[in-house]
Amino acid sequence: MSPDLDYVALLPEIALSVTLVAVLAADLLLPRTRKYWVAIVALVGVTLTAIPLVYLAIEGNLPSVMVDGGYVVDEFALALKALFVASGYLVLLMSVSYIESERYYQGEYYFLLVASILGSVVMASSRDLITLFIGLELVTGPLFLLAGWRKGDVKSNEASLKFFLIGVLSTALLLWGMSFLYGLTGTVDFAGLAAASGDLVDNPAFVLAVLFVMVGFAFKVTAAPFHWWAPDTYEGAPTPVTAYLSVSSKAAGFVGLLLITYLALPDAASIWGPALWLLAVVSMTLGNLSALRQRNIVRLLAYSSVAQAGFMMVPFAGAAVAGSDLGAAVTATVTYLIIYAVMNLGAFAVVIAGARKTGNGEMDGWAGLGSYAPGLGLAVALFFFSLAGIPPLAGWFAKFVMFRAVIGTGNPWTLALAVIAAINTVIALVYYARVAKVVWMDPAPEAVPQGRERPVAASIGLVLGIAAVITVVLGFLPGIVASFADATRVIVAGG
Amino acid sequence: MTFADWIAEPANWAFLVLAAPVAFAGFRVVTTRNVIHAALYLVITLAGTAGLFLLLSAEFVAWVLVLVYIGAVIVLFLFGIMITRAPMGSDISLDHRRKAPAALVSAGLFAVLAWATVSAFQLTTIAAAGEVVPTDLLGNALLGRFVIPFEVVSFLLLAALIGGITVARRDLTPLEEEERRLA
Amino acid sequence: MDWFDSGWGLTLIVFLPLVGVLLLLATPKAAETAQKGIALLITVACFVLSLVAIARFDFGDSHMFQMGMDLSWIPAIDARYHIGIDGISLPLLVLSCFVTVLSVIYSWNHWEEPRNPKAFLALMLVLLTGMNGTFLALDLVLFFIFFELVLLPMYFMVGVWGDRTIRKIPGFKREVETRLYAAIKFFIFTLFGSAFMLLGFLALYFNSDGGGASPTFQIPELIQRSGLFTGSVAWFIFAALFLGFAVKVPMWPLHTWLPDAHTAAPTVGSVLLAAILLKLGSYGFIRISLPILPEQARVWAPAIAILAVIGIIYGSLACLAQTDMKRLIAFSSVGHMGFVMLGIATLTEEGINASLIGMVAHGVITGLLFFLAGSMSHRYHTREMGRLGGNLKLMPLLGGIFAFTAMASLGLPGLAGFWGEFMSLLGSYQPLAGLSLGVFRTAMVFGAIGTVLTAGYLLWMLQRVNLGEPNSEWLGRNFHDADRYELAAWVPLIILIVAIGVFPDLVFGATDGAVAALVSNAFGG
Amino acid sequence: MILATEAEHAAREVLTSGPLLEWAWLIVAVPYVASLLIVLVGKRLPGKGAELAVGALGFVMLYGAVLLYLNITQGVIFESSVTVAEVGAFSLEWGWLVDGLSIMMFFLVGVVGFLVFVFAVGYMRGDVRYTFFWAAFTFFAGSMLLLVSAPNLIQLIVGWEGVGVASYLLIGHYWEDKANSSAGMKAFYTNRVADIGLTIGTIILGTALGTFRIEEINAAAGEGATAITGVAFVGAILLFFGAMGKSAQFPLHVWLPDAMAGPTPVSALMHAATMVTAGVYLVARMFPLFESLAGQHRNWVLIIGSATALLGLLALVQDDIKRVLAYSTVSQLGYMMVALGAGAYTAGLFHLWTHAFFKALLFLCSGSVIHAVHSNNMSDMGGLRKPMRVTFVTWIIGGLALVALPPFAGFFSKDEILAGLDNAGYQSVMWIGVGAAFVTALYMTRATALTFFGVYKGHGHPHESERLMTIPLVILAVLSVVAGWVNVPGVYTGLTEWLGTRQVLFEEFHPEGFEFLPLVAGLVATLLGIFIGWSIYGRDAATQEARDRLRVPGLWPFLQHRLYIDDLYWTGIVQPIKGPLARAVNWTNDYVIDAVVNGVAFATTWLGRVVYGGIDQRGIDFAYNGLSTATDEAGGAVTHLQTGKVQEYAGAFVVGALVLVVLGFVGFFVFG
Amino acid sequence: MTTIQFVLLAALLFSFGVYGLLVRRNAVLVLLAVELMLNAVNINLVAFEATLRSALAVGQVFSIFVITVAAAEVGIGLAIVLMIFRNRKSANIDELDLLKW
Repeated sequence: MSPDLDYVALLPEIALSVTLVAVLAADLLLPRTRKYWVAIVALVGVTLTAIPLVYLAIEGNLPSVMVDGGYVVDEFALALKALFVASGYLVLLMSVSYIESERYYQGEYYFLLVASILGSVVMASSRDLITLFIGLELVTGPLFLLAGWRKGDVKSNEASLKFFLIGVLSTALLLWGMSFLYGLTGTVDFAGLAAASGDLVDNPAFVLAVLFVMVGFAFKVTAAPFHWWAPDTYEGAPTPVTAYLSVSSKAAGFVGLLLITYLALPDAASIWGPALWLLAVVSMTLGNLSALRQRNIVRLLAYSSVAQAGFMMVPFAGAAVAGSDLGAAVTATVTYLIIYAVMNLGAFAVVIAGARKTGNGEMDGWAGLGSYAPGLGLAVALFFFSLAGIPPLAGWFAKFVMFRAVIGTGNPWTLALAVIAAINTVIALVYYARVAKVVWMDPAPEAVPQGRERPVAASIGLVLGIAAVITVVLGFLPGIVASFADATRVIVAGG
Repeated sequence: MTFADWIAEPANWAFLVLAAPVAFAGFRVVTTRNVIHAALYLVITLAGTAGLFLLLSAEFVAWVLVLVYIGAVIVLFLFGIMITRAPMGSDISLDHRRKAPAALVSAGLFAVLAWATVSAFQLTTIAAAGEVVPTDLLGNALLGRFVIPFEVVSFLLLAALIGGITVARRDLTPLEEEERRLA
Repeated sequence: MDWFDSGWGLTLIVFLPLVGVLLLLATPKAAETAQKGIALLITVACFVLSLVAIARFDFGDSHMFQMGMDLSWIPAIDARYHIGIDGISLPLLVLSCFVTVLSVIYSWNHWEEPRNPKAFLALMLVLLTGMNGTFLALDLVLFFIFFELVLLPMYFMVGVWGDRTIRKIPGFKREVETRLYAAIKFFIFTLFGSAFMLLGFLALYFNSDGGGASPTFQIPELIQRSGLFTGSVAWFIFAALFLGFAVKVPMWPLHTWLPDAHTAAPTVGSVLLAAILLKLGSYGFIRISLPILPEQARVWAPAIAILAVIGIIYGSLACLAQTDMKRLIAFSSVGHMGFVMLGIATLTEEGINASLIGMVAHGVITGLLFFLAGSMSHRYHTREMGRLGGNLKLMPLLGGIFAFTAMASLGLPGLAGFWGEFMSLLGSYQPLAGLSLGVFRTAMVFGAIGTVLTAGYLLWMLQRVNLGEPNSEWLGRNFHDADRYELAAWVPLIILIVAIGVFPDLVFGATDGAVAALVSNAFGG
Repeated sequence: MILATEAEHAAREVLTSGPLLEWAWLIVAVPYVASLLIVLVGKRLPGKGAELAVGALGFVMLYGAVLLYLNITQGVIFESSVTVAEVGAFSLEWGWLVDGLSIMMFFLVGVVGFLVFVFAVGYMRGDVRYTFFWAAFTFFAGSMLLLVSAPNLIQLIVGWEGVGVASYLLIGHYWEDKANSSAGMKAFYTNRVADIGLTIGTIILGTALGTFRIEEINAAAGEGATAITGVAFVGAILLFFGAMGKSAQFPLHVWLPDAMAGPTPVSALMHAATMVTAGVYLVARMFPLFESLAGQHRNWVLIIGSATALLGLLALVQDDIKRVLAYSTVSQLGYMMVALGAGAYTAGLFHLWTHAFFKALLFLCSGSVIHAVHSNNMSDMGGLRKPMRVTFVTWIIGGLALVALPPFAGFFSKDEILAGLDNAGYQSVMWIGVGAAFVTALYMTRATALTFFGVYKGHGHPHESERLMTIPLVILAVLSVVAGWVNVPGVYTGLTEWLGTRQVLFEEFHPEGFEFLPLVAGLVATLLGIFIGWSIYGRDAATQEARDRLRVPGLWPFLQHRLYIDDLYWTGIVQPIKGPLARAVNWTNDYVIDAVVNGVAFATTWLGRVVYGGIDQRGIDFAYNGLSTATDEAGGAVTHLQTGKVQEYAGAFVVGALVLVVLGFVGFFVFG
Repeated sequence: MTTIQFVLLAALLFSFGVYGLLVRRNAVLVLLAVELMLNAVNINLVAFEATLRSALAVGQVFSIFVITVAAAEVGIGLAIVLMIFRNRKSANIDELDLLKW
């Protein structure tokens, strides 16, 4: 019995796998002085992955359902794969100058990063618990190691260990929940779960299972109070890895969350809805309040990403609590995710470039950056205010769809969520604006930091350019991402 | 089902014989003050688990467990213990001083898990000494229905391997690197 | 001119400044003349286009949205690029283009530290896009975008070019630079309001689907469906919109960002803030709150009137305690906008017309006052009224214009400021039938008392700044009187102040028809 | 007794159109244009702008004279309006109204203004802000003309406030001294308070009738239209409140003495033809409104007017010659108001007319004196009758007109007022008027004695002013004599007719001849006043001792005086009046009314500080900032949850999961 | 045999694992505790499989995956521990608190 696979639909995964092997081979074959070719191989490989993605989007015979519905390539999956590949590409690009500048293991670095991308691409198509779990582990596993990639730096080590320990703890809880789901329904397929879960909502074990699964994904998306690892890890890890963690890895977590909730457990909305509501509120509030006090920019972005995770959960939580259309909520969340990915990657690219320019990762060290590096200063303003959701930068649309998803229901709890989110938007502005303030309004220090004359690396510049253009264009014409995300309504449950 | 009914079933005798050491060893893994002992207690737990798997007609999984865990993982652990020069003998400072909150948390966790379990699976029974799940069934499942995670997990292992080596190995000092380049 | 009438003219007015921004970004930093030239060219072009809009505007149909266009924009959320102009927005649009031109002229040789004309002018142009867009938008989402678009430029204007004195802030432990405190305060307050405003917009959208129609963000369409918004839902929607607009106006007690922002902002920033940005809020009330939620407008009107009157009295009293000239002018805005809001609260044709002319007048007058205050502090390097004095002696021309403008600001009949105050009092004597006469007539009396207080603080300011013998510290200093650029910026405003005062039809001619239609549609009056 | 009736009016062929009337707006426009031109190019002109100002006023005078002639010969009623905006139910209009009343005002402003302007050319020469003075002065006149030509209340307000702001500029002309600018502010401010009444009154009346047109309001009021009867009383009272401010009626008169801080020509114009007469004009203009509600409001007007008339007492204790005249003006305005309050329309306006001439004359004379001695204080004057003959003679003429001795102008108008009061049954008020006449005579005698008699006490050698200044004095002196002859009961009552040409007619009382009681009472009071005044001040006004004695009346040394009758007068009449009473009034004025006014100002400022410092900064702003600080502190607190210990994170993680699950259980299995 | 008995045993082991994770200072011992937890999940899966007897023996398949992943995790974990030990000469995880607040 040969497995029921559609190799055309699997082309993106195959392309990434080939890239993985090629990276490994290149790393083995190339002499130490030529290691930068590894980066090129990885970049080319990931770029080439776009070809089958585009092909499938245009010509593909979608949806393609494989292995008895365990693996589905539909428009939803394709959109998310594109997101993962694109953001992975940007992270790779960001890594080039960062990795080169210190004594890192380049070949292995790219290998692990591409492996993680592969994991997220697999997750997007997974339609059973096992594939989802394995995909998730492939996303996370390499990241445990990448977080500690600056081996000589104790902070990086610490980041790695904290990430790892909390990661396995959450894996254990997730698995416990999944095992119960299996034990209660006898199936791991989402379709099967969806069919069986309706009768189980009043079963304590089911409640427990659903909530444990939620906790597992809450860890991934850094939802409070399961976010503890994130600030420390973000701060300690190499910055491109942090960027990846805060974008792709978080997005993967959201994809998992959406798949489980929307496809597998739609009838259990009364269980996970309130839980998400709570997580959203706590994440927004705790993340924003904590971010207020941060002086380290990466750490600030870490807390910001906790808060953003809260915002992203709002549509889904709201729809679940109010019992309204979950599909619209999925669209909203995915829209938010896409916009967030662009602007957050931009923000991290700025952090890398700015840290190089100022020789400092603390906010105070960035004082007056705008006066001697106006382009970079502009980018700071652009991305941080976009994160704050200020029009006409793309972030407004993310916030807009979020509010739009919750305000229509008329449910008091949902409205409360909207109000809390609105207040949090305001709190968030304070710290985002503070970065812009430091960069543009504080006087530059007298002593000239070392890197001030150094130009921004071309690869970082490219990332900045791409992200900036997208941020501005999406700000004015958000219809683009809206139609992109709208395709996500077309989710095929598989099985 | 009363306790008498339950105890009357021979398989449950076997269960008790296996479960008691599993539980005890599990307890000792997290409480013993000797590092090496902890690893060895884990071996006992895993071995007992393998036995339970046999009891549950999961022959293949049982042997995988023995092979992978007792054969490989524990050895890995022992190496880890030795390399990190963890204190070999019994050592009080292995644990934090404030154990009570941790105990409370885990007790609470157990209570929750147990209550959920009891209320959900009160009446489900397992056919004693049921038919052993055939290995070819598992093989077909792994390479058919679950072929994709099966392939993907190989990347995970590869990544863990390569990444693990990279991370764990001792970096050359700049001096050594220079020597190496010259050689 | 078909292209103009079919919406491209107005589109050009909105987006030309952004083109200007791109051009500016392309210039080298040192080419200041080129930068100023670009900015002037663009703003003048916008102004000319707005004049063309006046010429093409059909005043007989001033209640209709004219010269607009309606294009698909974000289909996913039913948001459309829908713009158009009617008698209510026309004066404000022209005002915003006009004041920006003057601001560019004034900026020609007035730069606050750290200079950087390129960035400053670029921010100004972005601001212009935001302001024009807000006045033209007929889609709630589009309105929201433009409404918010002004935040960033103003934040940076205040924060970068603002006042660097270090102040002790009540409630704060540390002392901070005024500009930093003011910039973020402005930003937070406005964002707070607009976050709720957005919720209100969305709620409008979702409640607009009665009678088988699909929900919509289109303002004209929503006005048609105003009957759908009833009950407590509508109350909450109005409350949310109120928060958004009231912060911007600003209404008491949400006003505290305003004195700080005005005081800290660079001259041109203050001018634009006072002249245009504040109007976005009151415009929002007239364009959105009243016609779409007429039932709630009746419910809220007394509250708005009371707050407006508190603002009038309170702002005037606060002015009397100021030692900083700019801050005094800033607080005066609280009072003046109180009259504007009082006019709106009456829900009558007279009142709303009053608020519109009040907006224009306040824009022109207070804008000019800020120009003058800026020029003075530019010369004296202080705004402490205790140190000033005898300005009229040192700089007769500038002092004279200052005195004139202060007179205009206190609502001297015959000048622009009078109509807004008088007509809003008139409106509040006889508010819309059904509104509490007691509340509104009390409001009228207090408003009238407010006019006295207004005169009080403005004359007091004049006495301290303009009159008397110059302080000994200025002896022997050579102050140059108003220069060419300043006069070029100010004289048109002076002319406008007199022109509107003598011939209020300049504003009423456009607004009256539109307001009449609004009132009769919304309140059946 | 003649009743001016509609029939009688109809008998006259009233002129209602014609180019002269259609171009009458020039009367308003010319001064304004002149003012603007002076601002723009005045400094470059040879006369520094004075020629434009004088020319403009000359034009007004001529035009006014022509109109007056037309009015005398045929009567004129003309109204024209240009709509500048339609707002809701209202039209906003600019227009001009030409009828008996406004023509009288045009002429008054033109003549008095022209003469004062000519005087000022000499008086102000070499002033610091000569050109600006002319601009403001012309603007002042223009605004007054705008006010009196207004066919609607809004335009009236515009002119009204224009007058106010011009007075602010002119009173504070020497703003280098803070006291002067404060005086200007006080004037403007007090007027502004009164304007609340005017504004709200206008709003109420306008809203009730849907129009701001004065004649329509008057017509409605005259007919007793239902639309207006409900609000007419309140509206009229509010309008009167507005008038009280401009016309310096008690207790809003406080600004007027301080207004003497301005240059003397300003005082002259302000007290004669412009500004202070605006209130009287307003009441006269709206007379049908007031009249239709006779009784209700009359007492108000009468009480206020009487109180104001008695304020002349304050003139008795002033040293500043201009302040003496200022209080005199206050008192005379009281007269006019009383007349209007009693329904004696023509009498009130007649007094306005005569008063304009002689008060302008008196002020200009005082200006001439001040110009000569460089001081306002009578203690620096004395004996000036010799060096300043023209000034002295004209002053005496003006003074006689003021104290109302025949055949000077004031006599006729005052007599008509007293007669009107008597006729209308307000005898008590008439006696107050008589008392006021006595006081007037007293202080005028005092001022004359102290200024022109005795010995010169100032510095330098005063000499007569230049021609440019004395010629206007002479002309005004002539007018002060003849102005009263236009309405001599039983002889010629032209003024009654001129004033009678108006659109809305009403009935009023006109004495046919002199009536005995008012005539005699007035004359006796005046003569008594002069006699007593001269007895006290005249005889030895030269000596320091006398003034000392006068200043401390309680310490009058009995034996030093040969005439015991003096003592009798003094202790019996003068002392009670001059001493305790006057001082009481003065004290009340300084410590009660003025203190209230200043107190209000102070309290407002204080309130401002409280509002700003207490409520805004420490209350509202503090609350917002406190909120922000609290948020920040909360941020600090929650951030410290992040201890950095991974096992604590793990613990929190598990606890979080447990809490979630337990909440889930509770939610599901406790609350269902 | 009942399902409960196995799941309760698993719950017990899982709780022990959590306890170990929370109290152990030595990183390697923490990893041991983690293994205990993952093993508990395996017991669950196999027990459920025995109860349900699904067509594809999904429970067992799942447990094989879990075992594999656990092995990978241990590898990763030990690598990280070794790296830390190299830098700090100690494997006590409670000393790692450079990153906080």
